[in-house]
Amino acid sequence: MSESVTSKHRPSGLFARLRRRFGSIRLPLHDPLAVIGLCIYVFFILMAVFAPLIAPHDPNEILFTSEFALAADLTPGTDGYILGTTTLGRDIFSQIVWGARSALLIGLTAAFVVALIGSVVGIVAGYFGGWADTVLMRLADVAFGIPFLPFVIVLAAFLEPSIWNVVIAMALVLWRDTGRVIRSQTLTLRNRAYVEAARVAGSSDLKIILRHIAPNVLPLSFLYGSIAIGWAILTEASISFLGFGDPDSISWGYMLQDAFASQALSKGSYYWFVPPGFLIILIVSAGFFISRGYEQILFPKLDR
Amino acid sequence: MKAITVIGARLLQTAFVLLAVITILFFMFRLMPGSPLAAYIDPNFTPEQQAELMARFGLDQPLWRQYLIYLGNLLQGDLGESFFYRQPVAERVLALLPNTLILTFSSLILAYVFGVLAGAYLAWKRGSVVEQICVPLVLTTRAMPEFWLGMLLLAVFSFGMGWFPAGGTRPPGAEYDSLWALYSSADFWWHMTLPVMTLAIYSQGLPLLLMRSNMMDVMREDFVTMARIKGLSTFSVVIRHAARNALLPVMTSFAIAVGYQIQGNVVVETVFSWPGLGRELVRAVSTADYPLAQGAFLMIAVVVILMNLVADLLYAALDPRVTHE
Amino acid sequence: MKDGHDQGPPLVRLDAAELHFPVGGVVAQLQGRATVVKAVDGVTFELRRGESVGLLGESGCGKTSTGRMLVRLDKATGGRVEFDGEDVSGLTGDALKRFRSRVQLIFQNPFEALNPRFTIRDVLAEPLENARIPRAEHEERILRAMALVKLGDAGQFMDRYPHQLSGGQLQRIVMARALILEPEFVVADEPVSMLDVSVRAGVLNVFRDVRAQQGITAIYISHDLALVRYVCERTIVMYLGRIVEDGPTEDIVANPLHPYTQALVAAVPVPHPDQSHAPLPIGRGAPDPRNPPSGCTFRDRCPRAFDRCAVEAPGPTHVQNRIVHCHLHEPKT
Amino acid sequence: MTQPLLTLKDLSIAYRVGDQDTIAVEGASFDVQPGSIVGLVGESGCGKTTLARSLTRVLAGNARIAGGEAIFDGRDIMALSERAMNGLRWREIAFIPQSAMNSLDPVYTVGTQLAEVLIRRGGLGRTAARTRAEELFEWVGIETNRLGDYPHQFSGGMRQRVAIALALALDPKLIIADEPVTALDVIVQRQILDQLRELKERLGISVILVTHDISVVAYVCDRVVVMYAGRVVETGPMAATLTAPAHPYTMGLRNAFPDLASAAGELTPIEGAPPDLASPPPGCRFAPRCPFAEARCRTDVPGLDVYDGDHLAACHRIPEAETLRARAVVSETWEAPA
Repeated sequence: MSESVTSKHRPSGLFARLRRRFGSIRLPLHDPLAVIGLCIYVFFILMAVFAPLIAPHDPNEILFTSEFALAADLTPGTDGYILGTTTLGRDIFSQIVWGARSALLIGLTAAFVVALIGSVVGIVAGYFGGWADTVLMRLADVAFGIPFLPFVIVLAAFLEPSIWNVVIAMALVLWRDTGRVIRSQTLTLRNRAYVEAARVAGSSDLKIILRHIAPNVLPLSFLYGSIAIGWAILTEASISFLGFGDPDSISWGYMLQDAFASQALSKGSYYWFVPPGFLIILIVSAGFFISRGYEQILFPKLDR
Repeated sequence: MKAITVIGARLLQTAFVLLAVITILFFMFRLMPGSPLAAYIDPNFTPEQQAELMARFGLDQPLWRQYLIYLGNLLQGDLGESFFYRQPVAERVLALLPNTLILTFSSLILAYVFGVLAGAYLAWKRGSVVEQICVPLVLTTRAMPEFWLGMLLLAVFSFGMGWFPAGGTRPPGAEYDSLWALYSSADFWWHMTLPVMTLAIYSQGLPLLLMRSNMMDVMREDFVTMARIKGLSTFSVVIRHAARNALLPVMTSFAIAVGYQIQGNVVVETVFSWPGLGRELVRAVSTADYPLAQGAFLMIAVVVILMNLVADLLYAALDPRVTHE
Repeated sequence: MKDGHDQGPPLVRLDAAELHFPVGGVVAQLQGRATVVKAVDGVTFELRRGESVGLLGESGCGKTSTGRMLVRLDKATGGRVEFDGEDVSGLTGDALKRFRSRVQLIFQNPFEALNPRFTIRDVLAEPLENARIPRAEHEERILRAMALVKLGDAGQFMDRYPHQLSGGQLQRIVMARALILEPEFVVADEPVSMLDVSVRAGVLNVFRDVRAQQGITAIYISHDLALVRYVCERTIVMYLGRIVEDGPTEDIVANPLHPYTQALVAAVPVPHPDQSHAPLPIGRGAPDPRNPPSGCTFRDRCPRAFDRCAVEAPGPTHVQNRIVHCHLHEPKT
Repeated sequence: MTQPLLTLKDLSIAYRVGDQDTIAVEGASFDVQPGSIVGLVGESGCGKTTLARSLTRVLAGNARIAGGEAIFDGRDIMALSERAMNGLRWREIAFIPQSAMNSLDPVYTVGTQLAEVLIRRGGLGRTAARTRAEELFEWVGIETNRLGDYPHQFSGGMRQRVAIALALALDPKLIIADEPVTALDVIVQRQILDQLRELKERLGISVILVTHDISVVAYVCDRVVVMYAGRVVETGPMAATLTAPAHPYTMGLRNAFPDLASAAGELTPIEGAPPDLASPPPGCRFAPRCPFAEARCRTDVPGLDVYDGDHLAACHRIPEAETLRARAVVSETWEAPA
């Protein structure tokens, strides 16, 4: 009998074991919507990485026409400017391309930070309970009492203008949603029979958290992470639009503020303010689509 | 009784959160780099004049004492004086609050009426083509920057078609005797249409998706199956049992949404030059009018915190499982 | 005492053990208005080495909570829980680790007691890792444990996931996990209640046989007297957190002394066409663990309750070979 | 014999999973006499609950009646229009669910839920409904002041009584009870079973009692229908079927049950597990676990044949039933299936 066992091939080695344990951390490829979201991300990542190659101009460069006049408010196609130019003579298409960089940078770091803080807080509060739980959850209550956008505005006004202000503000406040949800998930997991079985089998708290709790909580972190990407990008856009953004970096929010302040609306320069908004929608909804994919991993609905 | 204990506990928690937020707010404004009076002080002021000013605003006191004074003043309804308007902050903020609230509530009521109906409909149509198109579409509206949507509406309906005014609450030069006269004027509603539409389009996604997923969950519950086995009409099954249960969390989400909306108003009010708390906050921060900024922030925070409280109490009031424990 | 039982000191001893849960939030506790659910309220008994004892009662009687205290999933909030002379609640560090390898629990629901992400091999290796058994020995010990619970052709199961196994097979895996470190004391919490009737007997037989063969001391928690009778020679009957009767199973089945036990024995359905349909000697109504009656907690359903039952909780009385907690059986003074 | 209240003829129910049909119930046939309790026994997944639910024609979204008929009071309820069926529901055929907790709407009081049925389905006025609701509560032994309570305020046993009161509301002819006592403690279980017997004896209502517990059958039922893997394998009068089963599965079930009334004997499991209904074995579905299976059992499907009067079984070896019974009592017989 033992021969048949040893000869039987089983996935061995560290990699296979990790994959078995953490199989939950997979991309939601079963859901068409989530796949679309992932494709959109690939598109933006390529755009951000190859921005210098794709963009025909420096986004901050003030351009002139062949007659040496300021290339201001040119409509798309004029003089080869794909999306036209701004009132100050900058190439809109190049700004769009470079905008992908700050969007992704802010979105991904903020999502990572929020998911990380939220997961740690949620797991600690949920698993250990007691005072740790009380303190952390009261903190979450307070964070829920802070109006987020006003908080970012004040923070951005006081700190040096930087794209990281949004990330800092999110790290300070927005962990609350993730933290609460992961806490309640951890609470139910902690009382699952198989987690109690691990305790009876003599596993330490750390081992239980790493082997039994974390793999079941991580899809939730990813779910909230992919929503946080959107929040971060939207917040950055709002802040830039209100004039508290980083003047040195080109972001889609900054473009919108520029357009708004330059009377683009009354001039009917749709080519200027429509594309940045459209791209924001695209990248943020891509995050939502992916989060729905994780939702289905976590809470599979039978009749769908 | 039990219900009173629950409410009492919740009130205590709210008071704690409020105090914590006030404290954070105070220290945030005091500990930030730069003199809080930078905007107020004329470079030509003598050091004596500056010191006098510092004393007038209590800034020469140690920090803890300033904090206590601040708390004491708050209790008396004194939020300080605006540097810019030279007028009590409380007065200014309270004058703007109704504008913000009216915008928030009318857009949310619109959003919830539409969202609940559409959500229930999509749940009913689950698996259909309509649903498969609508759900991603709704997600997309949640992904829109609100101010951008406002810009788009402005460009099309105001600058393009000329149907609606570009901003404010009244035509230039128009004066009204009272707030009530203003709010009941057709002009006011005409001015409000675009900002309300902007907020409503953005907000409808939440109740819609919530209602839809709740409905789908409830329709799977045993008691809905039982209602069918009892031979009740489809109307009874769907409305009396499924929708009634699915609506519970949606109703409580309304209060939460008010809190969210009021923070989001900041940008939309700016786009439409709507004289509300949000726009005032932005202006105050840009002009370094700290007392006013602090006051506006506090007012928004109070609404957020109160709405979180209302959400909890509403939940307890609507769900017999909580009420009759 | 039957032969085969150690006559030395008891392996397990509960002395007025309590498990009280506060109900209500932090604020309610501050206000001093929080109530307490007395899941276990002063339970005293001893187990000798090699004994198998049934813990019988309805849902909410505290039998599962007692089991959880015995394996230290919950710490007693009052009284003492002793294992091999040591206070279980006070164990920490290495002492706790040793305790974990000597005392095991078999869970009620095999569909939930195994991590769905773990293969059977992972499941069975976990206790071995924790007990620092060298990796080289794992394979052999896992196979041995699986053979013990009569899972033929163990190799076929080793690398499967729980959802690929049937309920009966899963419960055998759960038992194998509990037995793999060769524990001295095992608590089985309704191990067959989630299983289909046709496979229950198989799991029960394995439990009974392995226990007897290895001389394991065991507690079998159940609401079903017929099952308890099948695996245990002694039965402890609980009602609302307290013991009502404790004695040899066959005697309890044949001649229950406590009015509650009498109702319980009469209520057990039997698979025969000819049986009594007489009304049960018990009142309607359900016990409310949050708000138990004063005195004897059974008195509001007891057909023979009298004045004293409302005033005073009955203490243990030795009647024949049994301990009964009932005023009816107290010696007349 | 009187006209049966319900006659099932070759009823089949299929589930659609993916693009494949799984037959959950295949060719089920049995009768329910007026004023009798019929026990529908089997293990989880044998199709007993699906079969019972199909009599209300409220099935899961992916299930459908695949064939056969169910003549209730002269009408085939499988062929009725949805409108006509709805007329029958609750007025003639009522239902007691396994978990009354989940089956009562949490946001209405139980009184409101009783009134809903009495008014909307029974056509009663408000006052009449109130009186009737009180009457029903008295009948099932709950104080009438509890009509204003919400479902979560009741204990498990009390909720089950509420469910019985609901089922009785419109004086149905047939009540389908789906594992009504499974989640309850023995004492409460016994009290609920007594109530079911009272329904039959005092009100003349017929009950189809779905259960996995043959002790429950022995306590209340007049007839038994034993199901295995989607098929009826044995049906007959309760006493005859339990004392002298004709199908090896029933014999095996009896051995697997602990019995408090007789001396402690050895329990014997039936080795193996029920087949996957998506790909059932050919022939008799019990054959892979049956110690008495022969070659023909693995190829030919046995039909329900008469064993003794109205005691039928679906086994090729019915004529040898008595010998098989004698062998089935011995544990060793079951150790290695033939």
